Amino acid sequence: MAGKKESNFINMFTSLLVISFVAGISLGSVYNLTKAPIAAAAAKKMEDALRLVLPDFDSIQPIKLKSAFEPDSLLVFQGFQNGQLTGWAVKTWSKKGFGGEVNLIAGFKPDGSIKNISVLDHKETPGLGDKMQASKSDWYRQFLDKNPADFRLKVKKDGGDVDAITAATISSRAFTEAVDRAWQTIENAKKEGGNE
Amino acid sequence: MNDILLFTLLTLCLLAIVLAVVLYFVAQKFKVIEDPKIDLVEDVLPKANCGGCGFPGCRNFAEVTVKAANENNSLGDLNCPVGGNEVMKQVASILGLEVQEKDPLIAVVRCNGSFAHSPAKVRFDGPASCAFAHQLFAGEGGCQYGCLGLGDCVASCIFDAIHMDATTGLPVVNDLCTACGACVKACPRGIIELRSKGKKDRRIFVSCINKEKGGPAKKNCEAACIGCSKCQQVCPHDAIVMANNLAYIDFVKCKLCRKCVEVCPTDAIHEINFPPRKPKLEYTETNTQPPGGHDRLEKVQPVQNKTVDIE
Amino acid sequence: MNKLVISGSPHIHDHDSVSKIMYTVVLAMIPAMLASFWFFGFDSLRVMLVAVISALLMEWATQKFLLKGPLTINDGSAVVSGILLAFNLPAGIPSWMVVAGAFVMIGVAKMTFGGLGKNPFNPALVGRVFMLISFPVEMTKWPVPRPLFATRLADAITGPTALGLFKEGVDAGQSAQTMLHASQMPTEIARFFGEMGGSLGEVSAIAILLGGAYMVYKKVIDWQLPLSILLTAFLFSGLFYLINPAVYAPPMFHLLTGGLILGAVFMATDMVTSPMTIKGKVVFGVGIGLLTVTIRLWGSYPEGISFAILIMNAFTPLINKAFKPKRFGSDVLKTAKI
Amino acid sequence: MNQIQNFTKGLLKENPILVQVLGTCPTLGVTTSAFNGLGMGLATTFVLTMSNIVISLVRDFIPDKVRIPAFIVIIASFVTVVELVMQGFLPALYEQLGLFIPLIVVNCIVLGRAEAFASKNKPFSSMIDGLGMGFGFALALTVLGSIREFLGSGAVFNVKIIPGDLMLVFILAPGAFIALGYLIAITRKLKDHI
Amino acid sequence: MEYIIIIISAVFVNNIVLAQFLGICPFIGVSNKIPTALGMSGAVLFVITLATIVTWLVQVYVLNPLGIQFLQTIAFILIIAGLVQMVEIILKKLSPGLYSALGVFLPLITTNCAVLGVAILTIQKDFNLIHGVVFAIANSLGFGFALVLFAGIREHIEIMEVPEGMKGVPIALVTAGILALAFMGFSGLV
Amino acid sequence: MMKLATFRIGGVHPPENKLSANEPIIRLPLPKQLVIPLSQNLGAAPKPVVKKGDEVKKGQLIARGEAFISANLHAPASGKIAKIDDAVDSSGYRRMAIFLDVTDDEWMEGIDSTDELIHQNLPSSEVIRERIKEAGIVGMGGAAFPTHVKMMIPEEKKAEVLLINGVECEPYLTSDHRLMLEKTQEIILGIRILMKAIDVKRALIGVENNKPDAINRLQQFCNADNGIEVHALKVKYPQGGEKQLIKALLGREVPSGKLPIEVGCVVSNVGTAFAVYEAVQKNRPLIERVVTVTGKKLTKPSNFLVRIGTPMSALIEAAGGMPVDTGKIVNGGPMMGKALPTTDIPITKGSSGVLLVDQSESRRSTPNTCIRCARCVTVCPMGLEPYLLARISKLSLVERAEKERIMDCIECGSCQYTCPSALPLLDYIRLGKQRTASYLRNRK
Ligand SMILES: Cc1cc2nc3c(=O)[nH]c(=O)nc-3n(C[C@H](O)[C@H](O)[C@H](O)COP(=O)(O)O)c2cc1C
Ligand SMILES: Cc1cc2nc3c(=O)[nH]c(=O)nc-3n(C[C@H](O)[C@H](O)[C@H](O)COP(=O)(O)O)c2cc1C
Ligand SMILES: Cc1cc2nc3c(=O)[nH]c(=O)nc-3n(C[C@H](O)[C@H](O)[C@H](O)COP(=O)(O)O)c2cc1C
Ligand SMILES: Cc1cc2nc3c(=O)[nH]c(=O)nc-3n(C[C@H](O)[C@H](O)[C@H](O)CO)c2cc1C
Ligand code: SF4
Ligand code: SF4
Ligand code: SF4
Ligand code: SF4
Ligand code: FES
Repeated sequence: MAGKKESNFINMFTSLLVISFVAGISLGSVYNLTKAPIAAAAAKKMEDALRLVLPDFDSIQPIKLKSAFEPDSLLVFQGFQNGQLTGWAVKTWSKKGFGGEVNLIAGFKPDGSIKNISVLDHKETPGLGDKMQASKSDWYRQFLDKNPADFRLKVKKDGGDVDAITAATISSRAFTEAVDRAWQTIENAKKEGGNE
Repeated sequence: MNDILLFTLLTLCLLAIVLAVVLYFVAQKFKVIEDPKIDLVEDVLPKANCGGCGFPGCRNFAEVTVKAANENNSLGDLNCPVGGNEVMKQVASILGLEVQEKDPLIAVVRCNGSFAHSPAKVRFDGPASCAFAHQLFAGEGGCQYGCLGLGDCVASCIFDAIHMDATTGLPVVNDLCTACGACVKACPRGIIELRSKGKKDRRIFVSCINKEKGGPAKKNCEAACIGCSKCQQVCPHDAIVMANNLAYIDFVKCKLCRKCVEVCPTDAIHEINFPPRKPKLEYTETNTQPPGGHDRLEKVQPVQNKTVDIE
Repeated sequence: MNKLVISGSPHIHDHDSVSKIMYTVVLAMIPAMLASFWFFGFDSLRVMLVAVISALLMEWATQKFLLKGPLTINDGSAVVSGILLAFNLPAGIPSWMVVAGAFVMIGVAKMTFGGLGKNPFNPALVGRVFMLISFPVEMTKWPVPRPLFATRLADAITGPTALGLFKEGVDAGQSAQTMLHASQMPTEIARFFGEMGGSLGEVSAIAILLGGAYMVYKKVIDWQLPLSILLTAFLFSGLFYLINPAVYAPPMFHLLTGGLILGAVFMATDMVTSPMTIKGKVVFGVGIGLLTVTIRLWGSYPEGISFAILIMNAFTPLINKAFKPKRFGSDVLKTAKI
Repeated sequence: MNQIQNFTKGLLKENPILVQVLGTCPTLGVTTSAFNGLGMGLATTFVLTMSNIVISLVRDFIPDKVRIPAFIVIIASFVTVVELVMQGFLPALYEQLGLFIPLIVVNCIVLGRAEAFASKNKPFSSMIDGLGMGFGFALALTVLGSIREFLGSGAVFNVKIIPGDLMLVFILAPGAFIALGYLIAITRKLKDHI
Repeated sequence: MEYIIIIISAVFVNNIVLAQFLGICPFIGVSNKIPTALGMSGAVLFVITLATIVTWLVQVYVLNPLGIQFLQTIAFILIIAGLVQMVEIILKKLSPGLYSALGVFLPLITTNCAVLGVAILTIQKDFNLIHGVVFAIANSLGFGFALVLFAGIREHIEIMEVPEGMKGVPIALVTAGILALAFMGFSGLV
Repeated sequence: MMKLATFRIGGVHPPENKLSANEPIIRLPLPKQLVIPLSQNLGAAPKPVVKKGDEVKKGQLIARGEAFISANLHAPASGKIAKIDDAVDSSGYRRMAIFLDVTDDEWMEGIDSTDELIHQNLPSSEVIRERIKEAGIVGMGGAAFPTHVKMMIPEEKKAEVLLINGVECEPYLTSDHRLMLEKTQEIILGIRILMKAIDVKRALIGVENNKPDAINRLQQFCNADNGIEVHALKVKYPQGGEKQLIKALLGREVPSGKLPIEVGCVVSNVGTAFAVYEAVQKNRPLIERVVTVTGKKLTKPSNFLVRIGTPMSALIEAAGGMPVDTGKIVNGGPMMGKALPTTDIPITKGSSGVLLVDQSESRRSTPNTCIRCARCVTVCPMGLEPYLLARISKLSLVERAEKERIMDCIECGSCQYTCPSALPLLDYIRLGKQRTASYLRNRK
């Protein structure tokens, strides 16, 4: 290692500077190159989630609706196909999960029936409450195409129509409550003609 | 140039500058904390961390050697027994010094109180620890100098160079021995000695340290040195000294002529790695097996294994 | 004459042995075993047998093939662990899961550390928590107890444990009072004798206390440890009951439900994993009591004693360091007594 | 040095995880499935190899005292590249690996190899070393991921082998520690036998 | 109350070592003796808190306004590396006592994921500065708690005879696994 | 009855097995040859003042203790010195001994050979100490510490109480018990001499409650005697340990590493008191002692008055001969005694008993592993953690051992006696003590 530089101030300073300079240039460039794909990927993710729960759409309009149970509001995406409303996707929640909060997106058709539900995050027990996730079990399918107007959104134990997950009534209750919150919110908004 | 690129550059360079300034401070404040030679020396050491050199570990030994070289310009008697001359030469050359050659040493077990030679008179019931047994009593065979056979030396050797022979109940040293001296320290009876390896690995030594008079010594062990001085008389090189009813062969003076071996009435003198002398002795020699050992072994009925395993 | 033996003093021994201690514990568990047989029938026998046999098998196999040391399966410790694991399981648990749990219990929690006496954590509880997290569905299905001679239904009906029922109800917004008197809730007396949903060994408080008394009498355990757990749990849960009886259950409910008594009497007292001195044991017990109630009241699991004991097991070395026995000569009284 | 040996030493003899026990956090954090393990392993391999090459190229121009910061800048740059690329093109994996991608920068193996090897050796050797170590890392991660995935959910690389779940604990934190513990013990045994 | 929740969460429920897998190397490496574990915990507490403050400021006042969040990794690690060095100098000057207690651990900390991890998590969780500091302290406490507990167990294990094949790292990992198993009992507390 | 006093922490209660409690002390006939080991006391061995061929009279000085801690030796009988050579001692090691061929049993001149009690004329404390020293008296409680050294109270300390150890807590042993019954008055006189020697006004005799006859008898004579009290103590081993005895009688704790004088106490055995009486009032040196010979299979467990130097085989013969299945011979009691390799070993000043253990009991059970049951901790009278001490001794961690107070261990054996895993705890602790002691010496 003949050419090893001595550790004097100038050497230290310049070598670090040069390295940072080169690193800066390369990173900046890489960033510029990947900026578009990253943005696209993020957009796609949101769209994918909505695609899952909403009927076909070509444009999305986010609105805030006053929650049916609380003074807060919920984020709702309205899907339009050729300017025609095709459904709502409601970002909803429940705090009654076994492990705490459960967040999900519930999609409704214009007639108020459920299109699909996608769990965003939860802290339920793996193997029990996490069966609410589409990737873990088909339990959520019992909600599809049901209209909460005649499908009572309560677990059977509480006098509703929902079959609870085996040994996870609490999680099922939370899930059901979140969906109910979304549905009631939409229904209220429908009645009041919306409050954007 | 777009903004992002510019900001990236600026931020990174700024950070780099700050860092350079900070580090410059460090560099200034704490110039050369340690002698780089320490690392170099440590690199050539065997890293067994056995403590054979008398210091807690190889790193520590490296520090000591560097210090010695800087202060006294000599390594004195600092020695890494494990690495041997080879390593010490390298260390010396790193430090720019000469090192005098040391005779290679090896551990030697100076007791021949095997099950056969010194049959157990009592039975020990306790932890397999020579140190404890030594504190408690004279030993199963009755010889208060002899090997207790519980293997403290074996446990102390990190080089796997010493093991118990199940048939004799005595430890045997093999070629892996690096003369680190751990077993010497571990043996509560002081039976193990570091001796010159000898030419062609041949060595002759009195395999007994019993200081009792002939009678009592022989009472407990057939192979004891009884202090009869015959070997001293026959030695042409004055290599044998008698003290406390015990013969000792000085390995510096000993020329390996083997005369003493023949005259010893109890076969207490051992020769190792010599070619068989007479066709009469047809066995090959092992480290601690005395001439005639096998014959005797057959006469005596086998004794139970001495070691008591605890835990 | 035969050879004299030389050994250090003392030359006599009180002839108690590890296996005697362990079989004393087995004896002490018999009332609880009978109770579980009474309430859960042959399923309880199946679970206990499978647990004990697989525990012994695992211990034998690891000692024979991995540790290559002496075989000590007859010292009884694996039997104790096996039965205690079974005591912590619901009666309907599939046998293969019991085998897996027992293997983890002995293989991971015990033999990995070198076997009896060296494990820092209670093996049966490691096995139990492992199963609880691995097989949550099966581990939370509690067969409804039916005394042996009552008319038996064709297939087992499952129901929640008293604690689970309570927690679920309160979480769902019911008041504590309603839940305590809900139809499914076992009565106080039932809770004491064990006619309620739960794991094999935990249901009958009286049977466990009987065993505990026997162990105290036999000097296998110190009474201070279980008592400190129960007392702490009683006081701590009682405090919250006083603050808000609408949300929190009364202390007696906490004492008699779940595995609190089982844990306090048989599992926290495992000498291998609990502190050595009485003072240390009391600290250990208070810790378990606090943690148990904390987990029950605010955690996600309805039952907390297993976790509480395991967590305190982790504290045991520190407790042992902090609470040394009182050294002789440490309090020097200058005044004469007589 | 023999380049083949240089490459293979990372696989078992000096395996960064199983023998040297470096970089334990990503090892435990991401190996919930074989696929995640492999992804993380390859990302690390990339950073390791590239930074080894670059450091080996510039090693003579860097004064000793700023060696570490300079190395960190280089390594961090490559980590950022991986981050950006993954975010753009493999968003799903990026989400799974999460925090552990930026943490590659503090992974002791990367800096360790830079210090111990690249700063003393030629670029080609350094590249081979980086590849070897990286593959060793990836191998260990994949094996651990497979074990945990199989024991946890009865699948390997998302292919179900046993219907239903097995022992969920292996997907969770405790299982990670325990599985790695035994894997290291087994590796030691294997190493002694080879 | 918020702070208490952050602390309980970081120390017990989402313990940085046992649940989040950060800082495992020192957790395994310097947990042989209780005093060492205490020293390391102290050093980590100091560095994590300081690093979180500085990185938060840099993120909020430099990276965010300039739109160069992608430089987070490189900027943070440089800051941490520089900071650790600086702390070392300052400590040596101002408080040699503290330095000899904590200083030896400082070099270990640069390559400890916990520091960078907590800094990044603070940003990801959108904490304000005060929350960030509490979060950092809580996590270091969680680290120290786990480390000291673990050191106690390991001192105990050291005295007992562990099977040859499991000695050292394997037994430490299995123990950590069981500890993590026990800590799962805290889930749901917050 | 009131609750009996005892020490506070630890202790065990092994079966008492006092087989020879009702056997009166018998004088054993003199053997042909006596072998008198030089080293019979704690401290340095005395130097012989006779040589081979010398004729000596019973009671004549044959070796003088020159070092500070050392004790004189006297001829136990009249005869001729056969040789001064090494002889196997109780550990099997060969040590120097004086071999005496016995010719007759005549006391040397100037020694009072009558049995008459002498109450009066207590000399001054200096003279008492000098006589004790001349007589070669060592502690008869087992440790054989030279008594005159014990009587020299350091100047800055003040002795307040003399404690007389009549506890005899070792199972099987009855020599002190018999001595208290048969030589009560002599003992009381000896106590008064000792009180004068160390200038105290109070003496307490501690006797365990399993010897009610001895307590009664002592009390008879104490009533008149001011300042001497007899206290019955609860039966608990190791009550006889001096620190435990002080705790039991006075509630004082001797600080770690300190001597009893630290709390104003001096402890002596009843046998010592008897020997002191004989030395001071009758001018008799210490040449004989009471030895219990016992064992479950022995035909006649007995208490013998034995001359120092008599081989143990003679005692065993007199007690009915060695049972065939004897597996272990113990010099002393079963808790603290030493196992012997042969019976050709002479009785010394410190031998209090010979115990023959039959084969079935002589081997220890196979040790298991420690299950941390804490029984050893509970029974340790010194408040130590034997399981830990044994482990760290095995690992040679001397510094840790010192911190855990290994040097406080009194080697009572309670821990090993009670360990359900049958671990050789005390064996390891002894090893650790030895290593720690040498480490401490080197550090100084
Ligand atoms: C380890 C464990 C995990 C649990 N996890 C959940 C869960 O994720 N979701 C849930 O609703 N209940 C969970 N529970 C609660 C019980 O299963 C509870 O008895 C159940 O919710 C009510 O029983 P049921 O659903 O059969 O009516 C869990 C219980 C335990 C012991
Ligand atoms: C070096 C040494 C000095 C002693 N000095 C005194 C002393 O000055 N006063 C005293 O009363 N005892 C002294 N002793 C005796 C002890 O207190 C104790 O009686 C003796 O060691 C035997 O006690 P044991 O049978 O309980 O082991 C001394 C002991 C030793 C080893
Ligand atoms: C564990 C233990 C038990 C002892 N038991 C007795 C006993 O029973 N009787 C006795 O006189 N001395 C006993 N000793 C010795 C005493 O500690 C102490 O040395 C003795 O009483 C002092 O008196 P001495 O110097 O006259 O012998 C015992 C010592 C120890 C360590
Ligand atoms: C009083 C007592 C309680 C015990 N409790 C347990 C227990 O809770 N779990 C267990 O696995 N073993 C228990 N054992 C058995 C034994 O101690 C256990 O297997 C060891 O922890 C294994 O090293 C117990 C033993 C006794 C004597
Ligand atoms: S045999 Fe003795 S001297 Fe030789 S290596 Fe082993 S311990 Fe060292
Ligand atoms: S030579 Fe070895 S086995 Fe023999 S006494 Fe010495 S240490 Fe023990
Ligand atoms: S008595 Fe024995 S088993 Fe119990 S703690 Fe002590 S050493 Fe261990
Ligand atoms: S021998 Fe020592 S450690 Fe054991 S009980 Fe007695 S004093 Fe305590
Ligand atoms: S990888 Fe996380 S601390 Fe080393």
